[in-house]
Amino acid sequence: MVDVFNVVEAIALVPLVSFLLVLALGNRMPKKGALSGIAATGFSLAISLLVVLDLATGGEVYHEELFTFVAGDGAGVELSFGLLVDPLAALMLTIVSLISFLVHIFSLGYMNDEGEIGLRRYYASLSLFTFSMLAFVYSDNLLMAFMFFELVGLCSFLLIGFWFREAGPPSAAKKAFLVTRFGDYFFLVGVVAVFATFGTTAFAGDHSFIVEATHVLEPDATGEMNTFLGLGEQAWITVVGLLVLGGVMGKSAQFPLHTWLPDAMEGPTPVSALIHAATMVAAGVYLVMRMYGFYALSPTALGVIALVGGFTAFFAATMALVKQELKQVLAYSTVSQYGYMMLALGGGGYVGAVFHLTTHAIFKALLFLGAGAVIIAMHHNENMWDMGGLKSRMPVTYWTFLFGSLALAGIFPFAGFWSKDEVLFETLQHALSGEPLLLVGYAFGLLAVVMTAFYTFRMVYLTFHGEPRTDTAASPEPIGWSMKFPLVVLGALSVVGGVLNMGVLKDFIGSENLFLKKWLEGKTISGELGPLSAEEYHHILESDFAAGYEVTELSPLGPGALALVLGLVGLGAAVALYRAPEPTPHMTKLGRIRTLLMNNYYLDEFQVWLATGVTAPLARAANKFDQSGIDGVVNGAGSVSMFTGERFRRIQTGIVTNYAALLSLGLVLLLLVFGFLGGWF
Amino acid sequence: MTAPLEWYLVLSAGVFCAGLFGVLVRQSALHFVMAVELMLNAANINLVAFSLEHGNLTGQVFALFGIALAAAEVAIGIGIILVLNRNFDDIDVTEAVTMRW
Amino acid sequence: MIIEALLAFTLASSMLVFGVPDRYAGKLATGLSAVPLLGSLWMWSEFSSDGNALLADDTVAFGNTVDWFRFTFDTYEWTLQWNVGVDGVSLPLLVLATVLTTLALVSSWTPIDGRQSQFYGLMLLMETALIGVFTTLDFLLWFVFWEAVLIPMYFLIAIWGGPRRKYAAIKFLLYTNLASLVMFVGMFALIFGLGDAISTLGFAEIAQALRGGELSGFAGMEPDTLRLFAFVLLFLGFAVKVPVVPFHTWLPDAHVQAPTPVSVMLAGVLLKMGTYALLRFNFTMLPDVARANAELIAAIGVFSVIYGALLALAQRDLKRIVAYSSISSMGYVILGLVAFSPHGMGGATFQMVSHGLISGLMFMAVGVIYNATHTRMVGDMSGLADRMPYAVGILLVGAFGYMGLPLMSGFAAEVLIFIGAFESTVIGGAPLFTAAAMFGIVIVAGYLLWAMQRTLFGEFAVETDYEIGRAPLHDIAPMFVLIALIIALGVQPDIIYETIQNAVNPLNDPLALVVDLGGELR
Amino acid sequence: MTDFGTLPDWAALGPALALGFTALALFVADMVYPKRPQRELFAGISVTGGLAGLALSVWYLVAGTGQAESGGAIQLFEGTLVVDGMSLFFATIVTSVVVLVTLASYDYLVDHPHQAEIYSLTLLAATGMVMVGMSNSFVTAFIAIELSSLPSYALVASLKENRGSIEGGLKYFLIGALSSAILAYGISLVYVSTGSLQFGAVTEALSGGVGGILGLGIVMILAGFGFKIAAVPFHFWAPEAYEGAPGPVSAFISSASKAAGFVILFRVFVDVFPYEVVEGTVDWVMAFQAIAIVTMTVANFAALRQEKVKRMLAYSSVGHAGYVLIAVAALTGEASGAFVLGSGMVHLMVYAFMNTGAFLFIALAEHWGIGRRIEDFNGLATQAPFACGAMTLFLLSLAGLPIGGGFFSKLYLLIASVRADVALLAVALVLNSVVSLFYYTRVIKAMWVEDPSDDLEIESQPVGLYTALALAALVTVLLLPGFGIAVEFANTAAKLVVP
Repeated sequence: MVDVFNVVEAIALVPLVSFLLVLALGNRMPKKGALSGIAATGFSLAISLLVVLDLATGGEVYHEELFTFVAGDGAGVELSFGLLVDPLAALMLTIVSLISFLVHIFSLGYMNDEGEIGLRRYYASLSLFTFSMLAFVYSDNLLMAFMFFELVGLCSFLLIGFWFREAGPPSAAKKAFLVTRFGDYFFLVGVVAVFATFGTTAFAGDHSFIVEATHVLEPDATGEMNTFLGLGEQAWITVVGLLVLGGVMGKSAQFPLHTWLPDAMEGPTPVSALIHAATMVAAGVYLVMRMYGFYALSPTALGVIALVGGFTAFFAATMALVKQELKQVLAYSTVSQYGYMMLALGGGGYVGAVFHLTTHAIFKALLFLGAGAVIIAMHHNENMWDMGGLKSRMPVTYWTFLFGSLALAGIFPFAGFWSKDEVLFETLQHALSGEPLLLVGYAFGLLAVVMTAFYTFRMVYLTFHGEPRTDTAASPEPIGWSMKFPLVVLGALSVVGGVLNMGVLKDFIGSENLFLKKWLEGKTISGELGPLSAEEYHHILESDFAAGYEVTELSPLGPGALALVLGLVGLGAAVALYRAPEPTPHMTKLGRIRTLLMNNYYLDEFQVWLATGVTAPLARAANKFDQSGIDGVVNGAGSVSMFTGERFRRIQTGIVTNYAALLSLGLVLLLLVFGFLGGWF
Repeated sequence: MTAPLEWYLVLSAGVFCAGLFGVLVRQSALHFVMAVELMLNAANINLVAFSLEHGNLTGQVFALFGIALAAAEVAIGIGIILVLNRNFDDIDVTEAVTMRW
Repeated sequence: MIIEALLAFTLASSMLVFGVPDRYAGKLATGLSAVPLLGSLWMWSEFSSDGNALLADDTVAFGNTVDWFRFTFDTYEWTLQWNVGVDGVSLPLLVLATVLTTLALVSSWTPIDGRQSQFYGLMLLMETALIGVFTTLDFLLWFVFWEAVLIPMYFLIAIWGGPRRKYAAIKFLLYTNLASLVMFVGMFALIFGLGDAISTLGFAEIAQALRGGELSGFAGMEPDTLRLFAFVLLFLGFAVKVPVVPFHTWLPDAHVQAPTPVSVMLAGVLLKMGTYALLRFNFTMLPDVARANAELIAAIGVFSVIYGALLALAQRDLKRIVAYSSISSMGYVILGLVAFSPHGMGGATFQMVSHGLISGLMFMAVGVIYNATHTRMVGDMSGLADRMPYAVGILLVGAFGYMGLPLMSGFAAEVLIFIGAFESTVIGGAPLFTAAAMFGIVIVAGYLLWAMQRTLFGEFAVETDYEIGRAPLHDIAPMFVLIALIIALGVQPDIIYETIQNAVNPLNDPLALVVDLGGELR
Repeated sequence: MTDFGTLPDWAALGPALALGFTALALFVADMVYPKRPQRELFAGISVTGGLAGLALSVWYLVAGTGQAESGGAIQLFEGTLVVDGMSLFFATIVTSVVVLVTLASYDYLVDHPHQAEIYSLTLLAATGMVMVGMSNSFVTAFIAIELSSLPSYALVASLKENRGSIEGGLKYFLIGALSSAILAYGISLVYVSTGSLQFGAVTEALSGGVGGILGLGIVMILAGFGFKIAAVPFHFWAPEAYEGAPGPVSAFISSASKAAGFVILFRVFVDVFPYEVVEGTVDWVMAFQAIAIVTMTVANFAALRQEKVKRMLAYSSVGHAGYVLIAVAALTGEASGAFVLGSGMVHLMVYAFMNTGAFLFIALAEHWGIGRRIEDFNGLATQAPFACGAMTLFLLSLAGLPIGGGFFSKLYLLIASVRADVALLAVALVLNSVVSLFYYTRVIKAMWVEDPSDDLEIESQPVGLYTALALAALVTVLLLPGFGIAVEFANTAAKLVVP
């Protein structure tokens, strides 16, 4: 069999080719370029699966430099592009290409059949999006990661603003780019700092900055690094870590930079699915996983991550409780779910985070595509209060959507249950050994579980159950196979996804059957995964020179049961409240609080104020100063000269006698001056 | 008998200043020219007097040249004053002020 | 001799173009300008020397030196030379100049609708001067071309410019002329201070003498004082050209009033003259002063970045926005130069080229939109993407290039500058300066996206009663060329960056200064 | 190199003689055709004479007559006349101006009743100016100055029906007479205290000590020269005279006569009253520094707001007197005399061409009768691109942009003042040249940028004026690359004068 790694570059490059093709002659292509996109992503998916297979059956981690970006000429640092395909990357590649593949197919129904215009732009952007994300995933150094991170941002800008003729989408696109840009600013500072500190930004290899940092902190300090601003080594590492974290919080929509994500719903729904499940938002969390060994060195950084994650999970869930638009609810649930992943990462639950990322990718994509189907059926009306009773009219959508919801709510035995449980459990494990920050995060997490289940099923019931509340709901537009197929696939996956890592039952099935854990620990591959393996991470986490976490041994069953119960409580509440032919909007009873939640705690207003209320006036002031102050001086010099000129001309009175007088005066003046100087008299 | 040289200097200075005074106060072009002549002659006084003192003729020669040039100057001057009179119907030097500033 | 040939040919062709009837001028000039373009590209392909032309001998490529006239003074006798040649710093800028000129000429076909022969003649005249500026290596000779640039520029703005063109043109002329004279005084103070140490006014000789510490006092100033004095005068002189805040106010007026192709040249090449001169004079000849005052200079650069970006944020005229953002981008160059670290100087030089291309692209795109809508005001138009997809697409590309989107040259330049500045050992507290400057990338995204959203997207509406149609091919084509270049340099900066680095890296080595004068070396 | 054994010494006066005899020849020709003026003949004679003078002076200059390498200055008539590099250099300037002006007059005087007189007066004045450069004694100097002045008065007033011309002539004459009186008195005082008028002898006599009388004399002489070069405060005649005079005449006196004033000023102050000797009594370097700064500032700023192009140029020429004065103002102990003086001389050389050209363009405008205000020039380039191109060239070169020799000569003066370490001088020069750039560009803007008024159109393209313009422009441009040669001559010539 041909070594799959010879073509691994193609995973990202093929979508790029498709992008160029569509861009060049999209309008002349069948389905306006959809097919080429499908083909490309399908190809990527195939290769990724082969890679996974290979790694699962004792292949080797693939790490190689592709080309040199800036040689540095011996004097400066070298900037280069390279490939790193380890288990984590392979898994992520598969997820991304899978979701993207399905989204392409779904788009056939969602965009083409609806007769949208500008499809060439749409599919070109989709392909570029896929390319950027895939390249980001297998990039082997921080700089390359940043570059494709930015490109991902660009594509989301293009796709969110796809319907540029309306007012909303362009503004949402701008917001998305700006807010993430703000995060990326810190990220870039971080990248530059890493360069300046370690002279390299490689993730893997014997001299990756992660390894260097570890060696520096190890008791027998063998590594080398520069520190700046007179900070100690661990402190500086923390600073760098937090800087990079800025980018993560922007892209993964963590508080307080989450505001762009709900607005991003302005984009076509398939795009939302892509952004939320696998690409843009996932990128942030993936970055933390990618350089987890680095974060593991700094307890402070981890604490911040956990706290931010936990709080976001809770905070976003509260807002999801009251939303009326289908996609809004999903959007906030995304924010909340990524909060979980951050919580896990901060809490030392590397495996759990990856697990949740995987399952979430599946069921969230499913939910969005389902929502997309509903939206098509409802003629782009997203308000859940105008729906109801769709259950009988679009069964496929209903059942798949239900599975997705159960997964999201974390109900046994759906995928979400296993992963969310892993997250909470691992956090608790480390929290109990005296990590107050983690404990707080864990508490937030638990609260969020209830609310998640609640708003999920509020959504389900409002949408599908009861009586149709509008005519469109009574006779929804039927949807085609191209939309059903992805739903079915994802539905199936979200049922069985949990088998990857049934951590709760590890006492029964034995930890050798925790496939994901083994996978990430590099047990399946031949050769050592070394500093990239989950084992190594835990080792670092628990060593004193680094985070210094300790594990409190306790059975996973207890916490698992607790989470499940809470979930069921939330679910039950939702069912109780909204299981009626004509459900009543209970949330209005919340009154003030509801308004607050509806307005997302006025955070958007706050950010808008930062822009228009602070920056803009400042700019105007600067402009005024520039025009009147600086330029005033310049022009003032001109007018002064003019005035002087006017005065000087007046000396020339035209009367010759005055001339004679002035002449003699000048002479006398000279005489006097030199008389005194020369001492004539 | 010879007068002390300083007297000559004083005299010429006096004449010069008289001329300058005339230049400054007289408005008629003719008077102006006359005043200038006075100043030139002041120079001549010095030259002649000190030519005696220094015992060389340079001064006197220059004085002669000076007189001749003064004559030429007056000639040109009169000519200009004539056309001035023709164009401005007056020889008042302060009248001709079409060009100023 | 190739350089002489280019100069002579360009001059001759400008004279020729002055002569031909208006309707042929455009095409003819464009055709003629292809020759210097190809010539410079040939030079590029043949170029093989490395090192900095000012620091070491036999680093000059295509060099040629002929005695011009003697310049006797007191006991000194300096020979003024016709002294031309290029190295890794000047060659990229030379190519930039020729490329941009040709493209600008093509982009003039539409907007320039009167007195064409004069216009194109002047453009070629300016190209001649620019070639001269980037290839001459003798101070007085260089100064001839440096000043000569002003003449065609004045006419180009004053005749073909916008409503307030006369004001803008004269402001530009007087301001830059004053600056040049100030700089000239400073330079000659140095030259007199060197006295017998030099036998010509060649850059290399002056630079080596100064770095060799052969400066003796002049006019009652101790060598150190003289160095500082000269450095300040030179910096002032070039700061106007760059422009560095607060000497920038001529720029927006000139940019806004000038016709599109002229703005392209102005932003693309003329501003680079300033930074090029800073690099050649202040940072090569008097590095010790620069190092001693690194924090101050860096602060000036950072301030230019942020202040320029803020000003851009307050503008409504698309052209003004781009103009002010040029100030910002030049601020990065200053920061990179003063870093005296491998990627700092190189990145700064790379940024000169990159910004030349990107700003050229932006001005062309705005120009195309202006040709169609006859307005540049944000708010007078919206939803243009609906009617002129190509122009808008290009404008977007340019905008993202300005924001430093990866895989475009702007990103490479900026990230290199940032790395260089961050790890600079010369600037105290370098990380803070760098971080402050980097915040510019957020503001730039802010105002550009704001302007894009208002003008390009939303429902189509234009305040003017003109028929908005797609732009003709010859308006679009040059921009595609620029995009290709920008992306090429963004994906593989080493195309030119290696050459640049070879030339600037020697400047970073403090040991290259034989003795330590004026402030301790850091 | 010609060996000068072959020619008698008096041949060194060649340039002056050529001009003088041409003047006489013109009188003769006029007598032969008293009634109908012979334009071609008169113009032909004068141009030929001018060319002859020019040829001789250039030849001598190149051959090295009176230069160090060929036995030093040639003294004639008991050393009352001297021919050396400097006098020949200025003879070259004057004669070239004469050629240009007479060429232009051919068209300008087309229906003037007394053409021969004008030509001959021009040539006589030119003779005087050349003689000024050659004079080596106060006597000859005074005579030569008068010989150059008196015809100039007449020339300025030569448009008898034109009030402006008369007024200008009158003012020029009155102030001139006053100044020459002052000069004469100053000279007499020098005689009083030294007992001789021959330059060499005076210098020797100085060694006996310098008294107040002499100081008085020196200052008055300075004033007299100040009138000739139109330096503030002795410049008041200049704006009116230049504005009122016929175009070619303005060109002539603003370029040649100024040059003549400067040559004698250089000679007398650098040579006769050596700084180190008279410093104690009259610190003339300081005096010139003050005068130079005041002159350039007052003149350039006054020029800012002029409406009439010609008057503006008049002020600019006053301003240039200020620039050239740097040549003596920068003669401080440090500076290299040869270089500083040479810079002044070479600036006068370049100035002679660009300034004459500019005034000749005004003459052309007057010939076309398109008015004198700047607005009247609006859009002129659409009608006469060549002439306007030439004018633009002159103006930019006057402003010191690198399109003509003016660029280098001004920079040399700047270098000189930097070297002399007179900060104020350098600052004034920089600021003023920027200011001047502004008002020069006003004219350029009018010609090229503004739209022509409807009634503007040019009927003729006079050959003489155009040739003159073309020549002036050509030389101005050539002086940019060829600046080295010019400055070589200036420096060598200056070396001989500077002690």
